[in-house]
Amino acid sequence: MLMNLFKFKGGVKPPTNKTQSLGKPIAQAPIPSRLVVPLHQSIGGTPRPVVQAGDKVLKGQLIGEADGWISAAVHAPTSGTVVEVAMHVQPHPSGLDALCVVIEPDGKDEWIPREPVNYKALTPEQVRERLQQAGVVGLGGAVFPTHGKLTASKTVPMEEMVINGAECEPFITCDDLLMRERAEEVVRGIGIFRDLLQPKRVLIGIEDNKPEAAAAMRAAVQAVGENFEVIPVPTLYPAGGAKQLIRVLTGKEVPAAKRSTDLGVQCFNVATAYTAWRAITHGEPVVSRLVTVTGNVHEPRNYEVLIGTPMDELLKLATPHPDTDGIIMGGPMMGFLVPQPDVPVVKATNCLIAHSDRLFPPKAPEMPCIRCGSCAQACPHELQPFEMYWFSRAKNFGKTQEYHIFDCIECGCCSFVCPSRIPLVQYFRFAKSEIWAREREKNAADQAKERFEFKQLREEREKAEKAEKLAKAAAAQAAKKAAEAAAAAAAGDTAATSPQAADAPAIDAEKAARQAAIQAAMERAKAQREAAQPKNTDNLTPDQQQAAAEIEARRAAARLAVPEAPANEKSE
Amino acid sequence: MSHYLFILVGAVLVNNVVLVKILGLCPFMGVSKKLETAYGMGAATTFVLTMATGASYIIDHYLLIPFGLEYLRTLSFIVTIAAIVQLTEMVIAKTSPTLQQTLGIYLPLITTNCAVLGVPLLNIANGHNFVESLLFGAGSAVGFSLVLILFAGIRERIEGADVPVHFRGAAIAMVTAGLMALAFMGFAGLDKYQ
Amino acid sequence: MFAPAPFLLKDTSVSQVMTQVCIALVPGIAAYAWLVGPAILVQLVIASLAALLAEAAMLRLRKKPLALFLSDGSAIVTAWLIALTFPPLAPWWLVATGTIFAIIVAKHLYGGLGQNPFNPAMVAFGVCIVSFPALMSQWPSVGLQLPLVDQVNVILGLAPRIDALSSATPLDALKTALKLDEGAFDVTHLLANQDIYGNFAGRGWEWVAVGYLLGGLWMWQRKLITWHVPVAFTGALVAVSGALWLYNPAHFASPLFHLLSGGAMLGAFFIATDPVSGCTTPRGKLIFGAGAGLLAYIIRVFGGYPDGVAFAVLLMNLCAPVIDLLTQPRIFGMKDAGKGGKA
Amino acid sequence: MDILLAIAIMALGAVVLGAALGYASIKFKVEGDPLVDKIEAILPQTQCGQCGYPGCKPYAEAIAKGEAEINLCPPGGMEGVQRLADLLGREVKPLDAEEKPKQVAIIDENTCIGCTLCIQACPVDAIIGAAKQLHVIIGPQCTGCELCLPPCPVECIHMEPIAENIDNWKWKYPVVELKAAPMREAA
Repeated sequence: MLMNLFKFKGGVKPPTNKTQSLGKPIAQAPIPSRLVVPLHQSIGGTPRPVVQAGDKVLKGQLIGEADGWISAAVHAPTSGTVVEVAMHVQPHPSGLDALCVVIEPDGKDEWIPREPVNYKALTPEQVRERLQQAGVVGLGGAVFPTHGKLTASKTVPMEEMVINGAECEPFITCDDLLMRERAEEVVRGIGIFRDLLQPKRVLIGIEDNKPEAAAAMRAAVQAVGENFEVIPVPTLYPAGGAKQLIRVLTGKEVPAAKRSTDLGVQCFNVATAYTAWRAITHGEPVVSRLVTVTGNVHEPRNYEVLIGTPMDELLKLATPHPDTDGIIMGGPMMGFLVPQPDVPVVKATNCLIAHSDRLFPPKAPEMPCIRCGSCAQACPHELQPFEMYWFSRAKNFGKTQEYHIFDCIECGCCSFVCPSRIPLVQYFRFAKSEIWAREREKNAADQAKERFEFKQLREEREKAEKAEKLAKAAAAQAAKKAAEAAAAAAAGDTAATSPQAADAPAIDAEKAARQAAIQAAMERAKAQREAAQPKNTDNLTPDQQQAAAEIEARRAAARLAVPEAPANEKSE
Repeated sequence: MSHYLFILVGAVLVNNVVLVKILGLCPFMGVSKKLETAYGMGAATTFVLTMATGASYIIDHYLLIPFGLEYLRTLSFIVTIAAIVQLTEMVIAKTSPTLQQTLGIYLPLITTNCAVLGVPLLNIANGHNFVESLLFGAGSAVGFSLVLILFAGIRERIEGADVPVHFRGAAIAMVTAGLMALAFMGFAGLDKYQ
Repeated sequence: MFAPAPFLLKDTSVSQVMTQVCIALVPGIAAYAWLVGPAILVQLVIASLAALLAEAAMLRLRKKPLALFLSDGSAIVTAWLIALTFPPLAPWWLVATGTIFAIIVAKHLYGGLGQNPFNPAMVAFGVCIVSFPALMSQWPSVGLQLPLVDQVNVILGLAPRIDALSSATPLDALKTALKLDEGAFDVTHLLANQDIYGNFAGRGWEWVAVGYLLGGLWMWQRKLITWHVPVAFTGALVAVSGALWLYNPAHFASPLFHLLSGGAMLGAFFIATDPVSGCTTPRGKLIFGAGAGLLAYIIRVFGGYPDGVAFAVLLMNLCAPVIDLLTQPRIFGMKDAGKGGKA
Repeated sequence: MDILLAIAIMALGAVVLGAALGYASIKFKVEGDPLVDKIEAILPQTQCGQCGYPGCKPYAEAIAKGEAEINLCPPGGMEGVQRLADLLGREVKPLDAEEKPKQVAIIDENTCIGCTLCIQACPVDAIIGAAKQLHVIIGPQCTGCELCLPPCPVECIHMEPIAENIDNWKWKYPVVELKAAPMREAA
């Protein structure tokens, strides 16, 4: 294949360690004793649980409903009973809890009725919605809801679609095996994306250390009769980063502040294409994924694993060595040690590496930076990590942003080459999350300011209204008196002067009108007084209303529980 | 021509007003924490100093000397400088309130910046003519701004350094200024080259 | 305990880097010891001891782990550079004072390794040449046959500093000669004196410079330094000296003379390339190197000191932070180079 | 005679310079104070009044005028002081109060009598409810200013620190490990 490849600057060549797990075909991991399915498995809104403890669920049944457009549904990975919907520790570096649906499998693995669809008969909107309903997210690790990436930019024509089969991280082989064994379905899935985005070219980038996968994909492309180009790219970490692969295949550079569609290019992982195909044409939502289990184990291998499988159960299949002291989720460059071994496999879990000091020797102590510039030469985004480190360390976050810290993709190349053993990426993550926290605080402050100013405005207005009301009342009082006096005078005069008598009804009418006006004013004032009572129940968002309703409900419950509570008094 | 060049180079580098003559240390230490402020201070001082040398030359030669009032030199120079500084402050207040706030007290204190008074007096002591005075003033001002900006650049970097606690802040700044002065000694003799 | 990614690391360390710098200095040192005199080896030991002592004392005072930082080799590199720039028969206390000043004031007051804005070795040189100009200008004439024991005695102050020791460097000698003779001799004539000026830039010294050049090229080949600073430094030096040489060959020495005399080669490859006190952006490095080369020439030819490399490097150290700020490279996804908020 | 001449010349100078300055003061007149906005942007907008000024804006104005210290804002914390110091080129001073973690107010549903006093006290309208009905605090909008605590007649409001969750979790500062301690990971 003759094609001009581009290069990205920087990059490193860590030992790949991929052969260990390539020896055997993909195996089906057995159904575990318990599945803990986190609801929040993609970027975007947290899905709302739609099952309760005790519910019977079937494989593929919806258990979490997408919340908003950028959010993806979550499904039961197998049939069984919902044990609880509760907080569990997440496979997340924080080690914090999040809402999970815990399912006890019944072992039958019984599917919901699956309806195969010919997607060509559907409109693009329908396809996107189906993908969302099926919980299809980017399986390369970023877990961005796929349907959200399938809309072309309105202004820029879609030129290239890049399919990421590079898999540059050491140890990980799940995409490699997927392409070897299920190439045809991957290619068909790519076809769906192609039909939605209508790019001029489809480029499948595969690192040149996976010739088998590339051959399989080429054969599949031929077999399906597509015109996708399978392109081997030089093995260089992080060639599998979306932006790097786009650069290598198309020469386009996507900056941090832009979407790739703005440049007429979009990138998908091969595994995403595969799940999209299964979801659309087989009606199977994403309930499992391929996971490489490797590292400090006897039998490294790739498994098809149900989402929610506890990691330690999965690791046992590969029989870890006794000195294993932790599990890395993801690759050795960007992964993290999971907080506890029984956290569940999620859609982002592409690899589990059994950690041991033998495999990953403990790091030498951190030395001060000597500004040698190795990191800047290794950085695929051409940043200057040593400067960002200098200011992150000093907590001078404004400066870190001047050095473009948000363009950092946290690939770890800088830490890899650092002679001072500085955990650079760690400093950048720290700085980024501090900046985000500040942003949140700033937003909260702006909102608070707005609300404060609104309240002040309202109070001003109420004060003005009150003053006006008082003035009106005083005026009314005076008018009334004047009217009474006038009436008395009129009554006295009626007898005396008959011509004026004709005026009397007029005066009476006038008086009546005035009184009516006063009455009305008083009514209004009363109404206003009532309105001025700090009620503050208007203009509530559904969330707030819901919160209030919940509190009311709890209150009702509390009242039931405590009958002697002064319920009557309140219920008036 | 080369005579003027030597005056200029001499004022900027060889006899740098801050690092060699040790004049104007107050703003040099005070407003060099941030590069941005240093740019502002440099610009303001350059303006004031150049204006002051010109104005003071005119005052000296056309008012004080003809009337034999040389003893009023210091007084009249200070008054002139104060007026120019006041003018500068108004302009800065109009154009950049943040700069005004960050320069803070140092902006009006340009009045008492010994470099600003020292340079006109040195002009007279050296018997410079008007063009020479202006060149010497501008050169000194550029020299002041140059070292102020470079110093601010270094201080911004030192900010993140693991300086021993007792040396943080002014102490390490003084050490740095000293080492800068050492570096500037390298220019010694350049203005005397034949 | 939390261990952050990446879990794989390249096999490299600060002490490895520093050791390689020391190895790269060896050809120059060998030539120095062979052609100029073995006393330099004694000076290297004195400077290293002083550096390690000062380093240890400061680390102890600052409550930092001694073994870790003493073994990083940075103090040794500083010490060696000091020893190599001082006159080889300078009294021991001068070398020790310079080294201790460099380690304490120029390095540790700023936080130690990696945080000093000025090159410590050049600070030592600057401080000593300003404070002890006479001692710092006494260079032994090359070819002087003085037994090593006597040389050591001179260094240790046990023997008198005889006149034969107090000649000048070829560079200084040329400058003085040109000044004194008021144009009676021209440069070519002066340089013909091979006893002082050797084949092209100073007897003995020219080969020491070639040794540094070899070491520097090796460092470049090992990717310890990039080409920018040495190329810009030598380029600027050649350009300015060449221009003036062409303009008046009777009054100005050739570029070759300037390249191989004084501290030009040591400066270009070992001192100006120090990443801590120098520039780090590619364009910044070019400006830094060119500036240092230019200033070195101006100071050594027109200024009041025998050589200008030390002051040139210190002056460029001053400018380095600002140069770096003004020469920020383009980042991935950005159209043009330059600073500016988010692209 | 000399002295008169001197006085005359100095007076002339004074008049000329005075005229120039007077003209400049009209020409470069500054309206308003844009600095206040910048200061206010740094303040946390809790409107809590702990600084002794009735809200964030008055405090910002006081700072801009140089009447107030920059270390009076406890919700802003040391970080806020630092940023104000940076903006204004003033010295950093230790906070004039104790720094507290961010909090939100919670109304005890069983004790609340629905008196609306807290609603009136809340500077940001973060409490909803009507007379004789239970009040609820809208968590995300509560600034933690504690102004609702004193008016409550039954003391049914208390402050709770905001819990850490996956969304607001922050990466920690990497520990600078200078001692040659073995770094072991526990699983």
